[in-house]
Amino acid sequence: MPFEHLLVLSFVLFTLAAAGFLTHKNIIVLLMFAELMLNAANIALVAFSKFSGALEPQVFVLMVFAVAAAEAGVGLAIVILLARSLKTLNIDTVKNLRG
Amino acid sequence: MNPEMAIYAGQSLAIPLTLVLAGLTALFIPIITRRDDSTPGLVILTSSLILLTFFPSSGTAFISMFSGALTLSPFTNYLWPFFLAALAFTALISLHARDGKPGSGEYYFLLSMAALGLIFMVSAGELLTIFIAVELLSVCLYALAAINRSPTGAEAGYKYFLLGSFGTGMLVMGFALVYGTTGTLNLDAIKLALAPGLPFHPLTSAGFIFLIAGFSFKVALVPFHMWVPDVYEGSPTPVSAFMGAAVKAGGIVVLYRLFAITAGAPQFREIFWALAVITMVLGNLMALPQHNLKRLLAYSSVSHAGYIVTGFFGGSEGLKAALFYLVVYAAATIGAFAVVAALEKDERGVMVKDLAGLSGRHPYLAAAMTLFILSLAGIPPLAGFFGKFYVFTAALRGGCTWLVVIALLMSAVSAYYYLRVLVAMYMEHEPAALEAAPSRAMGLALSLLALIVTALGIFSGPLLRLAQSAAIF
Amino acid sequence: MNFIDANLLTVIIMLPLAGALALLLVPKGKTALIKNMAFGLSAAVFIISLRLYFGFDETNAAMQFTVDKPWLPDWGINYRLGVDGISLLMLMLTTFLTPLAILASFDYIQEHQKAFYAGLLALQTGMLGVFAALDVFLFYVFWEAMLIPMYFLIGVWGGPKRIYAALKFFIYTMLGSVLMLAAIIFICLAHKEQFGTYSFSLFDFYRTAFDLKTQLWLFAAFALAFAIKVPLVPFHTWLPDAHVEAPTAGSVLLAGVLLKMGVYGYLRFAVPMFPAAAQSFAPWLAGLGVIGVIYGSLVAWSQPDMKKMVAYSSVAHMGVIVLGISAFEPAAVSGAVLQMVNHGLSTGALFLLVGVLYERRHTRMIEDYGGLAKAMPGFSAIFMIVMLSSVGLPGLNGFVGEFLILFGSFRTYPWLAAAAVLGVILSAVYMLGMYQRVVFGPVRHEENRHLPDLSVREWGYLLPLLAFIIFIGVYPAPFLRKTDAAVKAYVSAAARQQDSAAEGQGSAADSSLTNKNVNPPHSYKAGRRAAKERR
Amino acid sequence: MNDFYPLLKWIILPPLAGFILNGLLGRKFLGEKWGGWLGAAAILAAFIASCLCLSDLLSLPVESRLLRDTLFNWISAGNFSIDFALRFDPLSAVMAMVVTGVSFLIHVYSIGYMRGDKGFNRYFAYLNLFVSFMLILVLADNPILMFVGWEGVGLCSYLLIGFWYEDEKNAAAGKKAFITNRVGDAGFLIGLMLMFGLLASQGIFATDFATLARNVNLLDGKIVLGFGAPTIIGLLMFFGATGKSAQFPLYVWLPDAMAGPTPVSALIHAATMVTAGVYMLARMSFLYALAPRALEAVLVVGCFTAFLGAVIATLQSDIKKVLAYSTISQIGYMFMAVGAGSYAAGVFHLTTHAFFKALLFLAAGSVIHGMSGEQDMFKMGGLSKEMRLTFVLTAAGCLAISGIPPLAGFYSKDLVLEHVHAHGIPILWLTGLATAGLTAYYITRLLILTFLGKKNFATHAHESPLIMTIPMVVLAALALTGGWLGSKYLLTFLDPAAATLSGADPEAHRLMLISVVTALAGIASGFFFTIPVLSEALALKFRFAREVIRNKFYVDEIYEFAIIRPLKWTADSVFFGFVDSDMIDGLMVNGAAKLTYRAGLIIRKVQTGNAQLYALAFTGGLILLLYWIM
Repeated sequence: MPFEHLLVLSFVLFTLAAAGFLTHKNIIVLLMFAELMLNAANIALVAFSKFSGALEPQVFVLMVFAVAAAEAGVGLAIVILLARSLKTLNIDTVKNLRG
Repeated sequence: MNPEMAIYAGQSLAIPLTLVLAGLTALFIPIITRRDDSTPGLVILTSSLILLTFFPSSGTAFISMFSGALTLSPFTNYLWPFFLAALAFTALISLHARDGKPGSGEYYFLLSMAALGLIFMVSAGELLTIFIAVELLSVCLYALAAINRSPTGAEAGYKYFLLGSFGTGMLVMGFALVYGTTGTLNLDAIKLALAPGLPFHPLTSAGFIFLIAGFSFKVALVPFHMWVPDVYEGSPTPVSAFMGAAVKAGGIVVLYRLFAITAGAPQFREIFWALAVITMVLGNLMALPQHNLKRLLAYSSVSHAGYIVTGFFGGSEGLKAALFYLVVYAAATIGAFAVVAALEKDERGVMVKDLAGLSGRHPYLAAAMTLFILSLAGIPPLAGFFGKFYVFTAALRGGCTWLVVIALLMSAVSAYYYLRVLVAMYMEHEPAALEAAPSRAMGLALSLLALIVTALGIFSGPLLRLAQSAAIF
Repeated sequence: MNFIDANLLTVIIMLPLAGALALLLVPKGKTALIKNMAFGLSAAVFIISLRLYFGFDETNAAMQFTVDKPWLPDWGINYRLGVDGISLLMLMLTTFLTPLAILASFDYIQEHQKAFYAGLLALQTGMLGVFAALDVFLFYVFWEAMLIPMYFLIGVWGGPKRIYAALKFFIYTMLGSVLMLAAIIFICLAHKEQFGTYSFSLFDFYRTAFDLKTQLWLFAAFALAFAIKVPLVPFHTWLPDAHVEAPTAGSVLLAGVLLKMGVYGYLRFAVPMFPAAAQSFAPWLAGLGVIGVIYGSLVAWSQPDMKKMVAYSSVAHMGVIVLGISAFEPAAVSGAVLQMVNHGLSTGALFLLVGVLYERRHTRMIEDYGGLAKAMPGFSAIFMIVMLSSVGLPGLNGFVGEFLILFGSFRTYPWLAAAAVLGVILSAVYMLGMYQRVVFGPVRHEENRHLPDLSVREWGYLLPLLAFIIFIGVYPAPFLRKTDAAVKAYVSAAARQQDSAAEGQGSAADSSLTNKNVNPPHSYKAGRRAAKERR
Repeated sequence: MNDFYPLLKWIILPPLAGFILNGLLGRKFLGEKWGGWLGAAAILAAFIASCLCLSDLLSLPVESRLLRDTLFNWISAGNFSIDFALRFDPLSAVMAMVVTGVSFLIHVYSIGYMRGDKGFNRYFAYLNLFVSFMLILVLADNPILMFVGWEGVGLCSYLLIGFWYEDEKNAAAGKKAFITNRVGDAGFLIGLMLMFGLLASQGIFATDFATLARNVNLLDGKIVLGFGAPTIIGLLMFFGATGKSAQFPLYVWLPDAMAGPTPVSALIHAATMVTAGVYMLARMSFLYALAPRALEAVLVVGCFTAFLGAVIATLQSDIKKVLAYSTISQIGYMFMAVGAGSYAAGVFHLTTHAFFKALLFLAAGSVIHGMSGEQDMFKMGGLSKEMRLTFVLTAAGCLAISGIPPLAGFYSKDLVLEHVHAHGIPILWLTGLATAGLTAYYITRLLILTFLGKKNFATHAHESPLIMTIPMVVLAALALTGGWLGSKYLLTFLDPAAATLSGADPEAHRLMLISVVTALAGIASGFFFTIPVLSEALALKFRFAREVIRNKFYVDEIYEFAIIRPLKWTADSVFFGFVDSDMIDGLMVNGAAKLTYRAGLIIRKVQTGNAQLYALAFTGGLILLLYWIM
């Protein structure tokens, strides 16, 4: 697979993930789209790594994995807290702070 | 590396390590002692105070460590103490505030880890370090925002988290693109790779845009600011103070590095120009009709981000001014949030009209708040004015006349909402809605901050000289 | 004494502030001590300032009693102070009016007395600083800082609409001055470009040369800030609100001193810095001034509220003064400077008199009075003299200033000066009308029948004003002499014309304000020639 | 000539001291007993000082009759240097004598007239102040100092008209006088400004009269607004004079000014202040010499005013109002003289008028005093029996003003008419003549209604005390002899060169005869038309004309509706209501503020609280930036 194709895949995936983030309503789903965005970016990193042969991007990818995991951990905790206190996970209903 | 340098490097490295240790201590003490007291807070406070004494008065050395992942420089020598001081003040306020839940070790742990993230972020020499630091910071803040487990806290936390991870996605994409087109993660190398005078590769540009957007999000530049009011309002007040003062500073530093790297391309200057303008205009406009004091301060912090970005255009003078600004702005912001913390009953904070008659009941509290507010509004002889003056002077030197004119006009507009706070405190005499019993810790924090805000106004020279020595890249 | 003499200006400026801080330490309950301390302090400042007045060398056009200590050396910002004849009179006016204003507040202010007097003293420091600063940055700091105490004076101790008035005052003034700040920074940077060093020294600013277009912009930025402060029509609407709502002392200092800062700004900053731009703006300024005279007088005529009427009359009077300073004619400028003092005295006295009534009846409406001459003959007599001074009756101070302004500016702007004469006449219409309805006629309200006449304290703060109102009217020469050299320097600085812009740095350096050799006075012909060249 | 003549200031200082003493100490220390005499004594001192000055002046040769004294440098700034300098030449000598002399008599009279008034000391303080300002006006050596006196007497007039301030009407009359005068003063000031401005452009900065006279020809040939500069300056200054001297169109304040105490009317509004305009024109004669067209205007306005005043006087019922309009009319004569080029004749008439009009006013005051405040002539009548002395004195005054030889009025009025005739515009002379007839008529009417005929009141009138009648007697003596003395000495003293002109007109005797006949006709008609049956019939027949004249041609109303109301309306509704409140404050200031605030309100709506929207904004911003960069 040529390097450009990988890059395009990454961009397409990124865009789709972002679009999904912007359109879906369930907070858990949004969280997953956010992870998907990270992964799309990871693909780009990998693509560049493949192109240049350097290893740094791959390290970066690993770091992103780790970070994503930590983020998801904290994030899920917050979402659970939210679900417990507000009894909903629909993003349109959680808007007490505004204006 | 000569021995002196080695000692310096060792000392410097000891700081983050000590911070980690202090954080862990704070985390575990309540578990071990099973006591619900203010020990963790005091641990963080004392350790950050001790660390503050570590800094040599003039750190002029440039030391690159871990193959460029971390860089020690006069720059970090200026900002690290700043973050530590911010941490200390936040801890001090938290000791008073009920949000701080004296026993909650994890609160102070998270706080110190966030500070650690900031410390790494400003000393990063590589994109990767920046990324890790940002995530360390962000993850801690997500948790801090929701640490009270209250509905508003949860909402603030989820919003921050959701948007933050969205932003993280953007950031990683930006990192990927910048790396892919320049072939390096090292910031200095990236600057070298971008041949001056030549237009950027489109993907490079796109990568920087992603990065700028991502850090604009952290700094709260319009239109990436929208999480700020909600999160500041919903988070525990000391956390809001920390976010407003320290986190913003970290973001600004990274944003400045991005600015410096891309400065060769006129479009990027235009982008920063436009971001600064709309941030100042919209931030101030939206602050005008706010009634919730925390929210008002949140919008005010948005607009201040705009002022600081204005300073970018002044070259190293601008950086110096921005560094100065960060300190005085942080002092006033932490102070103002501290007053809120002293008065508030729940984490939604205090309405402006609740302040009515405060001057009668708590004259010192009101006086301190007056100083913070006037400093934020940029009225001489308080420090805020000098911050603005230096920043705008630098920007004018950079040739951004219109930017400065807009900034000045907007700061006059901002006087309206700042003054409304004073109006409520001094000129309205409705019966008291809020009773406060500021603790000794709070009193100490407020008096120190008030002193800083006043003294840095009339005697801005020393700090400015420090900032000058720091403003070298 | 040695210390005082060595740091005369600093002592005069900073003593009130130190006093304000000391006041804050006095226990709240000791109101008598607070009052006496505040009055004593301000009186001491006045007495010390007399040393300034009598030590001033009137033959010398250069700045005197100068202080120059580094403050923020990185930017060339120094603590530079000094006085010439113009600022001397303004300083004296300030130190003279403040104790009177404090004295007038003894009964008027019943709440938060400590804060009130501390605020007044802090305000005094701000005002004095504005007049003595020779560093443009320092000037700006004083200029803005002074807003804070005034804001509180209006907002805390003011009338029912005080919050609106205080906010309006603050934001309006600030909006005007932020652009001035931009201009100040711009000039400093240009100075750095031309001379290689940062400096905010006023004289370095004079030296800095600009092309005409830049000058116009910079002048506009300064002129706007000062026009709001003066205030020139149409930037005046904050004034009536602020005056009506402010407590008596606030109104006195606002009208007596703060408004002068606008004119002073033109004299000290806007015009000498940008002579060419000033020359092209001057007719507009003069025109706005004259519009202000007629407009202010007419609007004052339709005010039912005494304070508001006096406020609009200030608009009219300040219009005359602006006409005077924009004529660039020594007599007119001298008259304007003197008239600034006169207006401070007479309008200050008017506000004090309205305050006297307000303390008795708690209303400022003209309708609520009438026939006061019977119950309050002393008050009526003083009111009459002050009113006539405001109207510009010869023999009292108002006339001398107005006469010099009108006759002097007639040589430059015949039509405008003639129109201003009409405005001056209108002042009789509203002032006499007001006086008649308040003091003459039958007693319309029973409660006015037995109002007590002036108390000793009230005589105490009105008589000094009265003495100067008459003294300046009969023998203005000492005051005019004090300003003479400074005025000539101003006129010749304004006459620098485009020289500075055209010839650049070298020749502009011999700005007459820095030199002791003053150019011969700007003559009528030269003004005409300049006008022709402009065309 | 004597440039350092220190005695001069002693003419002004005594009244000033009197003012200060009476004003500050009066009520407490002097009281009625000393206050009045102190005031009178001050004026007497001034009178004596002027006599001494006069004798010194007379001892000088004719060509250099001038005494000067500079007290101090008053205003000095830029090119302006104005001294507080006094000047005593024949013109000011005559004025000073008249002012101090008549004032002294009236002060003495006032001691009786004002007896028992609560404001007794205040009255004398004001009166003394007036005299000192009047003397400053008269003795000033430059127009600016003259203006000080000019405005100062206006102030005193304001204070004295509104002396009984408790009546709103009196206070309003005072205000009207002051403001009307100020309107005139605007003209005066602008005229001065123009003159000084033009002279300064020629390098003349001194302002004293001598310098002005020497350099006034520099103005010749200068064109301002299509007129010669002297003409327009002259007109402007004359406008000022119409205010002070109650000439058309600014005469309206004088009738109202009768609200003041009657001695005040006699002093200020008949003998001295109102004639200041004439004096000023005479003082500035060097200017008017270059401005024949301005003089023409003076002549026409004076003539018109004289006639108008006389016509209105014929139908007034208030005794003081008759005298007020008579004063307006008589001052018209003085301006006619000046306009015809004979300043000496103008000042001559000024002098005689001061005598007889002061006499008439004091007599009227005596009547009012005797009638306990009644001023309506139709409520008097038959007073000749009860107030015999007053009647005789009034009759003397009436004859004097009517121009019956050899009384004072005859000499001066006849001289004026002679000059007008010599000037060569018949219609003006005829109008002057008609005015003379009317004058005789209305003054006779006054005399008859007040003193003769049926008694129209119930109470008892009483003759005034000696302290009031003696001054009147002195004035009457002056009114009887002043004309003759004046024509013999005064004219040559004032104007040595023109002294020969009098009687040079071959028609002089004929003219004299005509005017005497006219006066007699006027007196006869006065007797005729006051026959009740006849007057009622006439009143019915010419009802409309009568109403118009009785209402003074509605001039006050015209001013009210044409000037004051529109101006007030503009001030209230347009300037304050619309421009200030709505446009500037409402629309521009608060409008901008509100707009900003509204903008904030609208923009904050974007902040809906929906995190997804925030992400959308983030994305939108990002896309915009990307678009910008690409």
